[in-house]
Amino acid sequence: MIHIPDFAHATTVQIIFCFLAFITVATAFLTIFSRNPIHSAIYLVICFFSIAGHYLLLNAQFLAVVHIIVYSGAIMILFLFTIMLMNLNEQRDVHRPRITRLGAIVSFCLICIVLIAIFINSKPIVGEYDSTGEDFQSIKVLGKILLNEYMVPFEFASILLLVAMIGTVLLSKKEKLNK
Amino acid sequence: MGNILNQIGIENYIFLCVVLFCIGIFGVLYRRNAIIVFMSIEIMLNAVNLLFVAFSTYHQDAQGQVFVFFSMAVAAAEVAVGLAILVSIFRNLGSISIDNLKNLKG
Amino acid sequence: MNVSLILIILLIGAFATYLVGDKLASKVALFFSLAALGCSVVLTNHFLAGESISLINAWITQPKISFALNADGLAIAMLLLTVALTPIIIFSSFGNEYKNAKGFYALILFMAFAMTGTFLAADGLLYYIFWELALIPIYFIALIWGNGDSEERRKAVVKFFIYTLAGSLFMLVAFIYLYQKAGSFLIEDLYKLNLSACEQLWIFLAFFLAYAIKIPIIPFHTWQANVYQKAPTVGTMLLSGIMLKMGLYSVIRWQLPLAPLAAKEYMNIFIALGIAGVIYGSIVALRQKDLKKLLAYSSLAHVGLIAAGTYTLTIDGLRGAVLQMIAHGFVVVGLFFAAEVIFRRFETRNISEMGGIRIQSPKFTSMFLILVLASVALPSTFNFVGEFTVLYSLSQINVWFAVLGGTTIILGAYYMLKMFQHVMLGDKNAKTFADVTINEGISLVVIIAVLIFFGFYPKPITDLITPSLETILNVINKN
Amino acid sequence: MEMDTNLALVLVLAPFLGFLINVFFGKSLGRTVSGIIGTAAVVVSFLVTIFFFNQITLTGKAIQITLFDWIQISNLKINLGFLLDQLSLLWLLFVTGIGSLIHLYSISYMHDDENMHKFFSYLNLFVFFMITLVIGSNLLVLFIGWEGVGLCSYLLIGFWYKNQDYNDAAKKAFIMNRIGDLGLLIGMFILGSMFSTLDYATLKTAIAGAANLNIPLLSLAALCLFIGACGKSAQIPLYTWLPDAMAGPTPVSALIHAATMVTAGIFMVTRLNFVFDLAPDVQTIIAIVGGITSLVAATIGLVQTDIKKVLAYSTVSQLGLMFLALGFGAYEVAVFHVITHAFFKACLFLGSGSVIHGLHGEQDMRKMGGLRSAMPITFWTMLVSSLAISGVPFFSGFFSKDEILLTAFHHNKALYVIGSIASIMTAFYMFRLMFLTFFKDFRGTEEQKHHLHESDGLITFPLMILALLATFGGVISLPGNSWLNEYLAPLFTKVAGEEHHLGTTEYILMGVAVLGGLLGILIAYIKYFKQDNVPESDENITGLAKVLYNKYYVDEAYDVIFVAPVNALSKFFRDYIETGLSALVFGLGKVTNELGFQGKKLQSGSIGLYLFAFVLGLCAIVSYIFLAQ
Repeated sequence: MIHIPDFAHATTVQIIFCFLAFITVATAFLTIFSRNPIHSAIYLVICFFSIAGHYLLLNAQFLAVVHIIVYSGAIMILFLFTIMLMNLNEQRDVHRPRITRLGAIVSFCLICIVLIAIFINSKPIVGEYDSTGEDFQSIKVLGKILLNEYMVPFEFASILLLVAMIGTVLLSKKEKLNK
Repeated sequence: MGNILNQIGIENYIFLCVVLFCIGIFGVLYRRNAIIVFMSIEIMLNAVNLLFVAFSTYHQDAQGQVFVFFSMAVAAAEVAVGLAILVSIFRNLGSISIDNLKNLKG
Repeated sequence: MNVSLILIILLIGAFATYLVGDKLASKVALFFSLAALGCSVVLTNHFLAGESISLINAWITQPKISFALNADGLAIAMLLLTVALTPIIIFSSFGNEYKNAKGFYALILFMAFAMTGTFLAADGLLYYIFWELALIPIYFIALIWGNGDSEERRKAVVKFFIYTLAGSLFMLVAFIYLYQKAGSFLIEDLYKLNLSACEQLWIFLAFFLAYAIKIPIIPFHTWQANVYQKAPTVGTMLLSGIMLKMGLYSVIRWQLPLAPLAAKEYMNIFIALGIAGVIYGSIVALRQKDLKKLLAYSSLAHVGLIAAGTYTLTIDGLRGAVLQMIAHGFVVVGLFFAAEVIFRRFETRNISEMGGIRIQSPKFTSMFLILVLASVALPSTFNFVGEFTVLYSLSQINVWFAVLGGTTIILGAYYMLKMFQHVMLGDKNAKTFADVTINEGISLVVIIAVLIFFGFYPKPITDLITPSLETILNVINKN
Repeated sequence: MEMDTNLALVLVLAPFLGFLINVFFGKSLGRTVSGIIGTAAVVVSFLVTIFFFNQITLTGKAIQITLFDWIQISNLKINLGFLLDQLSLLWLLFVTGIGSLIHLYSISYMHDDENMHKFFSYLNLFVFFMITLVIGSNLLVLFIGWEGVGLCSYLLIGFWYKNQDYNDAAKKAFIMNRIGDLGLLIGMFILGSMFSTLDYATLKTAIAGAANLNIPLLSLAALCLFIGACGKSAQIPLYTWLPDAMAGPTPVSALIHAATMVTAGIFMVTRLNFVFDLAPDVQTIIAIVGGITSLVAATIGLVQTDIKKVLAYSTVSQLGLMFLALGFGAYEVAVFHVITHAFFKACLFLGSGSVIHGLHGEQDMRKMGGLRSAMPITFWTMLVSSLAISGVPFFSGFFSKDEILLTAFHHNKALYVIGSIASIMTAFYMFRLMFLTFFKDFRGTEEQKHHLHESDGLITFPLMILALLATFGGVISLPGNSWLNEYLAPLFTKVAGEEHHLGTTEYILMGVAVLGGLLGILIAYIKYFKQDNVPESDENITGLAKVLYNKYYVDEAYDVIFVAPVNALSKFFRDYIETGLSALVFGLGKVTNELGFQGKKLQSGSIGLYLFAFVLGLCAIVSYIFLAQ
């Protein structure tokens, strides 16, 4: 039931998927294991790009683009700025005690096993992947759905962003006000 | 146009996302640097997003993508506020190790 | 006219007592308690004439809680016990000076109010509220006006409070469960429930915990002796005379009819527990140095027998238990008061420091002796009627229960007479014992008169309680 | 009927009235007046009893009086009622009769006591309860009296309450009695549940009419009742209180511990003869207990030096003989001996009281002697009574004791031998008492000798009356022509005793008994008159005599076996179990406290830890939801 890719007869798509998946997981790990936060951030960017690749693979162009802009562009820049602002480097990061690390690894394995076990246990009925042939994820369609069905949440999202911005500004400024 | 999942299989996406999610959890537990913890959270969010998109394709339905869109908005807001908090913590404590954040004590 | 009148009188009395100030407080409290007594007697007459003096008012609709007061013979008997003892208790405290007397007497009346409510309540939650309400005044009475080292006292009283409260919470859980089943807290609705044996067992145990601590049945009695010792005598009288009876009364009114199957199934165990209390209490009482503690353990022995009587589930057992409750209420109040009379003169509760009272005050000695004899259930005192009936009912279950329970006759005589000998008899000691005052005499004589009158003629009380006990037995035996 | 009720109430309540008057006004009335009131109250009862007695000898019909319902129990209703039949009237006659005499005696005897009015009030109360005991129409009314006389006994033994030893004796008497009372109660419970009544009359008809009697249960009831009787009538193993009870004033010993209260057990057994008749095993036990008690008490009596203790053990011994008779179903014989015993034992006690009075409180026979000339009336009356108790022919004791031994001979030879030995011993120690007290020279102090005098008329008059009765009391039941047997016949289901034909065997046995009695007297004469022996002082007593003198160490044994363990248990409970339970409750609180304290540490504020907990919790929940099924 676990679909093991048959590399000998792998299609191009499958190869691409495997490649992207490998990059995603590897960079995610590297993000966590890098001593230097800057490196972590760089690896994370690569990770995000690979995820964007997945999106493209799934033919979700709009999301892929948005993802790159928001994550790789905005969020990662924020991260990098913060890191630089704090002047963090390897020396400042003290490793956690061994027991904590061991615990982290154990719980990582545990949750992995649990989640995968659930998935295997659930015996999913994966039939034929039907394709209606309809266009459901082009920018045009998404735009219609977003501005019709999801009008209100959409507006709320914008309010959320606004509030987040004000909050961020306030939080960052508070120190100065106190001085 | 055939469904791309015919070639990859939804299970593989599920596995990938589970692994990614677990890596995120691992990072949260493993590191004490708050910034890295944040990054781990982003990884987890992305794992979920990816799964949404995969299932969106599976169902041939745009809803999942819409949800991902919102979740990105929330993630952006979260990161902005979170980093701002980190910055102010750093200014007060001179460190962003989460071990120093013990004010939650009852 | 209905029984809520008595509650109102007592409550108003409590407030009035508090408002009139320290000087008049005791007199006002006595007045209101006597008013309540008079009112109760009038109401009892109405009841005996066939009028209904019960009351059912909707109170809270969601969840369905009613303000229901049910006055059947049993409740009226307990009501009369409460309102008869309250003035005696208040009157007996006239010889003492209390700081902040207005609060003290107001609390006594408030406690009488809560206890009366407990006896009358016919709605589970209302009953529970009154039940817990009764705990508050005694807590303060014992804590503020008690004797001995204040830190130890605080410890004992807080232990008592938490202990009884913790027990009661299980009862609340049981009530909530019953409410889920019946959709009402009204006692009639609860009686109609048909619960499975397993449910009944749990409910029985939940109630048992609450009552076993209150009564107390061993091994839940550890609060008792300490609190009796530390509380002011008035508090001890309220506790031992009336409040213990709340637990015993509740066994009859709530526990047995609500969980009859469990009661029948485990009858022997609970009777055995009661009887174990009799023997244990008597034996521990033998070697007590403190007069009040000795009386506390004797009380433990007596209520053990009463509890055993109630768990026999026979009409004799229940009737004997109720008679014994009333008799014990009077006699124990009398004995504690006698201990207080001695304390007023000797300033000690230590038995070994007493003695030689008989030479100085033969009158007091006679009264004390009568109380002692009533306590050991000499025939022709009220206690004998109750004890005989209870022991008879026990013998119907198993003769050995009667034999073991009957050891109270021997052991009771042993520790009470030993105590009497060392407290009263012997040659004059250094301390002077002034003769009893008229006030003290009146309290004691009233109690003795009640004990002896009903010892020969318990028929009025028997006739009053029997029909309602039969009704309860019918509920118990409905399955 | 109305008249009867009123008179019966007078009979019961006259002593009670006397009690009330003496309690409330005794002090202000003065000693003599309070004594007279007390005596008059009992005399009134006595007169009423004579009236009823006449009535019943004429009509032969028992009078049943019901006053009101008393205790209501599901299957039995208990009235407060009286039953005046042959047995109760007979008992009342000597209770009130001897009671009156002893009251009269006490006026003089107690005259110097500051609490005389109290003494009389207690005596009156005792008579009241004794009458209630006898007159009650059911077992529970009997029980009122039963416990009531126990109470009065307690009060009177401890009359001189300043002495804690006396109080101990009083307490002991009460508690020992209560052990018996528990037996009686249990017996009542069994009878009540078997026959749904405790009323004598209905009980009798119920037992007679019962088809399938549960004999083992009935036997158990009888045994329990007998335990009750043991307590009150001082039988083994509950007899030890009676000798100690001599701590009370002498009239009390005479009234309560010789003539009336201790016979209550015999009264009860006789009253319930229809129950005991159906339980032959229990009857055997009664006979054996009675026989052994009579022997054991007699042996102890042999060496006692306290004049009242001798009489006390003699009482226990005589009561044992009565139970011996009861055990053989010879109720009328036992009743006969109760009556004669009441006469001569009351006389003996009062006589000893007179001696003690004359010696200003001296009770040790070793310090008496030669009182014959100083106290002639006391001497003669006591001599007559001693002859009666020793079974010298034609005194009252001869007839009654002889009948008991005859009955025993017919049923059980071993018990006959035991009874006979006890009788010989009785004769010996009684005359030992007489010789030591009244003959030879006075052994007391000079001062006492100087004050020696005969007691006044109020003391000697009752003595003389009782001596007369002790001499001629036997006429009520002469062998072969027994008025008593006929009088009591309606009470018994069996043919009143097997009329012993006075054959050769009987005459031989009679002769043996007489010879035995004379032998006892002779030994006493040789030992204490001829050889002039005086019992050794306490520390010189050795060997068997020491064991006897210390009453077989029964008291000590009881202390070790019962009292000490109970006290130790009490101490153990108080010091360990109580504190343990208390600690348990506190422990619960402490555990809660500690849990909270430890739990507080978990809330360290460390986010890392929280996250761990979060992840593990997530694992647990997810796996519970998805994997548990």
